[in-house]
Amino acid sequence: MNASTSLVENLDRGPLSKDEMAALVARDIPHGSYVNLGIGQPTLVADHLPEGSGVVLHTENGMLNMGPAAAPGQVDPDLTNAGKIPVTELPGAAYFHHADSFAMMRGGHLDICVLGAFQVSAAGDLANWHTGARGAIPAVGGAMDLAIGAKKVFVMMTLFAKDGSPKLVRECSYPLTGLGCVDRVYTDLATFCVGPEGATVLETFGIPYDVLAARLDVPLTPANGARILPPGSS
Amino acid sequence: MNASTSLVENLDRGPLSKDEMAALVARDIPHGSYVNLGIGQPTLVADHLPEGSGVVLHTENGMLNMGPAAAPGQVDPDLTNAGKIPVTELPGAAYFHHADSFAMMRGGHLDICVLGAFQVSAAGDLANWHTGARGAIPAVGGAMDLAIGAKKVFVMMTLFAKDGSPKLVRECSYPLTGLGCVDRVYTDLATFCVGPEGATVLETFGIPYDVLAARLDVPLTPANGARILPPGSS
Amino acid sequence: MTVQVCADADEAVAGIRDGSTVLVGGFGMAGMPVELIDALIRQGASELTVVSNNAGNGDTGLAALLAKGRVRRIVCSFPRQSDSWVFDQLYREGRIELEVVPQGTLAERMRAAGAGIGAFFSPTGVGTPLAEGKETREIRGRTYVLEYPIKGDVALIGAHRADRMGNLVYRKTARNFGPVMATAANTVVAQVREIVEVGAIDPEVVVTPSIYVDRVVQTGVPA
Amino acid sequence: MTVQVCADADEAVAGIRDGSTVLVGGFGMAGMPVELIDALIRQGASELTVVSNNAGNGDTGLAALLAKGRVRRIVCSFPRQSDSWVFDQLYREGRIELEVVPQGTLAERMRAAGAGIGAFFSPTGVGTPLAEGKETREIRGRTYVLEYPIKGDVALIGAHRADRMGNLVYRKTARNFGPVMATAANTVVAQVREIVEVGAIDPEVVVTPSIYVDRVVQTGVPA
Repeated sequence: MNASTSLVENLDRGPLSKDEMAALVARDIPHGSYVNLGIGQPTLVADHLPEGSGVVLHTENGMLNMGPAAAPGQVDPDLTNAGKIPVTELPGAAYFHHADSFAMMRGGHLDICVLGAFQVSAAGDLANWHTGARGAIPAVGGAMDLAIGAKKVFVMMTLFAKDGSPKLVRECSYPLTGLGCVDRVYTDLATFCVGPEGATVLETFGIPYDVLAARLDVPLTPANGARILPPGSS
Repeated sequence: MNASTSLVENLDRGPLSKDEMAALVARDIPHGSYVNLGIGQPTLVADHLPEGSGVVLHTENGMLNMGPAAAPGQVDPDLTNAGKIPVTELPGAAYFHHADSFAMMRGGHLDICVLGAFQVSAAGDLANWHTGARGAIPAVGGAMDLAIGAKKVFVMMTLFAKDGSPKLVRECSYPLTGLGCVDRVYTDLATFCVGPEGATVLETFGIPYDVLAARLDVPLTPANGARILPPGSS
Repeated sequence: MTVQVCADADEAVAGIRDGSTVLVGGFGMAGMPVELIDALIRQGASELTVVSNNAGNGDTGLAALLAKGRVRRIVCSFPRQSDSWVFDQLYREGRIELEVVPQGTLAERMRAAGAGIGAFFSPTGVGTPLAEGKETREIRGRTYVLEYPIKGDVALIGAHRADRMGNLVYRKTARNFGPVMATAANTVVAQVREIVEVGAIDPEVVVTPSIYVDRVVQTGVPA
Repeated sequence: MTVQVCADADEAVAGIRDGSTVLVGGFGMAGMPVELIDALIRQGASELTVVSNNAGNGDTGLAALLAKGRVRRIVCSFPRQSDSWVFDQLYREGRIELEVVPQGTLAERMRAAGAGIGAFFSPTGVGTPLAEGKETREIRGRTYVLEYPIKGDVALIGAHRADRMGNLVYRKTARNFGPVMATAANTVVAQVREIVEVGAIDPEVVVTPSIYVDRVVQTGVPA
C-alpha cells in the first residue's frame, strides 16, 4: 500500500487487534528489507512476515538476521534481543559491537523500523520514551537513534489512550523522541501517513472517515483525496 | 635513557650509521611497547629489537604484531606493510580495518612511533611530508595521524641535509606535519629531547657538545645541565 | 604494554581509586562482567561514576555496587527496567545522579574517546529534552547536536576468550559494549571464560586487539 | 535490500553515472578491486571523483582509469609513489584535481558518512597546510579541526569471500579500506574470490554485514 492509493474504509472489520495491526505492518514491508522491530508490540510483526519474505531483522545490541525467540531448550544467555529476551540466530547472521550497530542505525542503513508510541504528531514528531510525569525515571534506550536513523519509521499504537485522548495529535505534549521522523502510523482504527504535508488517512477499520476525523483534533486528508468503500462493506 | 640523565659526549664513535641510529632507538623502546615504525629508515629499528623485547609492531594498513619482511617464498599479496612491502604475521597478530587502525593511532594507544623527518623544531614541530618545492606532488599518507597520535614520537634523521643546512631548527621552513608532537630526535651526530622547554642534548657522537651547539642555530641545553665523557673517551 | 594475566578478579580490579569513572560492559546480563563488579565491591572504591547501558538488574552485579552506595553518578541509556529496584529507590531518594544518554550516542561518545575525536555532530536527540543546552548546527540541511567523548579511568568488560597477549573475542550479542569500552579507558580489565596460548586465536577474528587490554582474568568455566 | 549476485564484473558496475563519486578500496594492490575498475573503464562513466588511498600504480587498475581521462578529481592520502606516473603526468598537466587528506582523516570521514555523523573534530593536521581554511576549535585544552563526511555514490571494494546474502570477510591487510567504504556509499559493489552459501560464514567473523552490500561478483580463483 502506498500513499497514492485511495482511502479505503473497512467498515466490516475493526477495531483491529494487536495481531491484526502487526499483520498490516508486515504486509507493508518490502521483500528483503532490513528491519528493526522495537520492544513490545512491534515484536509481533515478525510472526506475520510470510515465508520467504527475505526480511532481515536487526537488533540494536549487535546482530543482523536475528531469529525467533529461543525455545526453552535453546536459551543462550549470550544471545538476546533488545528486550533482553533470549533469541536465536538464522543462517547468514552477523554479530557486531554497539558502536557499529548504532552506526548502522544512525547512518540510515536500516530500511524500516517499527516502534510503539505515546503520541505522534501530524508532522511526524514522535514521543515514545517518557511521559514527562513527575517522578518518572527517564529511560530512552535506542529509541532516539532508531527514530532518526531508519529510512522509514512505522509506528504501531492504539489511536486513543486509555483515558480516551487521541494519540495522533497536532503537537506532542510528551517529551519528544525525534522531530518529523515518523512516516506511517498503524492503529486499531486507521492507518495514516504523516509528515511535512500533515496526516493522510490510508485505511479505516470499523469507523467511517468522517467519524474518525471528528474524533481527532488534527487536520486530516483522505488518501488521494478520494474515499472508497471496499466491496461488501455495509 | 631518560632526560634526567646527564649529557654523554661519545667522542670515540660517530657520526653514526643508519643502523647505529636504529640501534639507539631500539634501545630506548621499553619492553612490551606497541610501536609503529615509519616507512624508510625507521623500518631498520625492527632489526635491532632484542629477542624477547615483547615489542608489538603496528602497521597503519590494519595489523598488530607484524613480523619481518616476507622471504621470497613467503610473499602474500594480501599481507603488506605501510610501504606496500610483503611482510609476515607473528602469533598473537590481529587484523582490523583502516578506520579502526587510525582510531588506534589518533586515540593515543600506540606507545611509540618512529618517523623520518625533513626538519624538526626545538619545540617538537615536525615537517616530514612535503618539501614545499614548486611542482612537487604532496603526499601525506598516515604521517599526520601518527605524529599527533602516538604517546611518544621519535624521529630518526641525519642532523644536516645534503646541502649542509641543519634539520633541527628554530622554526620549520617546510610545511608542517604536526605541531609540538616530537619527543625525541635521533641523529648521526647527537640525540635530543625536544618540546615546550626547547631542545636538550642527550648524547653526542663524534662531536663535542660545544662544536655541535655552534653548528646549530637553536638554543640547546645539555641534558641535566651537566656534561659527562664516558670512561675511555679521548 | 604487556597485558597482566591476573590470578583472580581481586587482582584484576586492584588500585581503582575513589572518584574514578568506570565503564561497565554488558547489555542486561549478556557480557556483564559480574565477577569484576563483585571484586570492585570488595575492593571498596567509592564516589564512582559508572557508565553502562543499564543501571543494574535485580540485586547482584551493578545493582549490588549501587546498593553499597559506591556510585555517585550513573551515565546510561536505560536505567528503568522491571528489575531495577535498587537504582529506582536511590534515584527517587536523590542519592544518585543520572545522565540519560541515547544508546547510540553513549556508544559513539565512548568510541570518540577511544578514537581521539574531540567532539562530533550527531543527529540523534535533536529537538528532544536530551539535547537541551547542547550546541546544535545545521549541516547540509540537517540539524545535529554536538556530543563530547566519554572516557573512562577504568573499563570492566566481559569477553569470551583471551589469549595471553590480551587479544579478545566475544560470543554472540554478549559482544555489545565491550569492544568500544576497551578503546575508551586508561585501564581495561577483561574477565573471560578462558585464556588460551598466544597464536590460538585466528588473527582475522580478533575483535579487541591486545593493545587495548591491560589485565585479563579467567572467571567461570570455559564454554 | 537483497544483494544482487552478478554474473560478471560488467553487470556489477552497470549504471554508474557520469559525475559520480566512486570510493575505491585497496592499499597499494592489496584489496584493490582490479576487475571492477577494468569493468568501470569498459562501462564508460566519466567526470568521476575517485576516493582512494593512492592514485594508481603502474598502468593498470586505477591508473588505467585515470589514463582514460575518466577522473576529474581524486581524493587520496598518498598520490605520489614510485610507480604513479600516470597520475603524476595528469596532475602536472593540470588535467586532474587533487585533494590530499591525511590517511586517518580519509578513513574517518568515510566512517562518518556511514555512521550518520554530520562532522567531527579531529586533532590530525592541526597547524598544517592540510587544515588551512578549516574551522578549528579548542576542546579541553587541545586544538581540533572540523572534518566533514565523504560519501560515495558507489563503492568498489575487494573482499575475500561473500555468502549469497552479501556478508563479507577479508583476508589479512587486504581488509584495509573495504569495510569502511562499504558503509559510506549508496551502492556498494564487492568483488570476491569466492561466493559461498548462506550459513557458510560464521556470524562471529563477518566483517561487513550483508546490509551494506548491494552487488557481489566472483572474480579470479578461490584461494
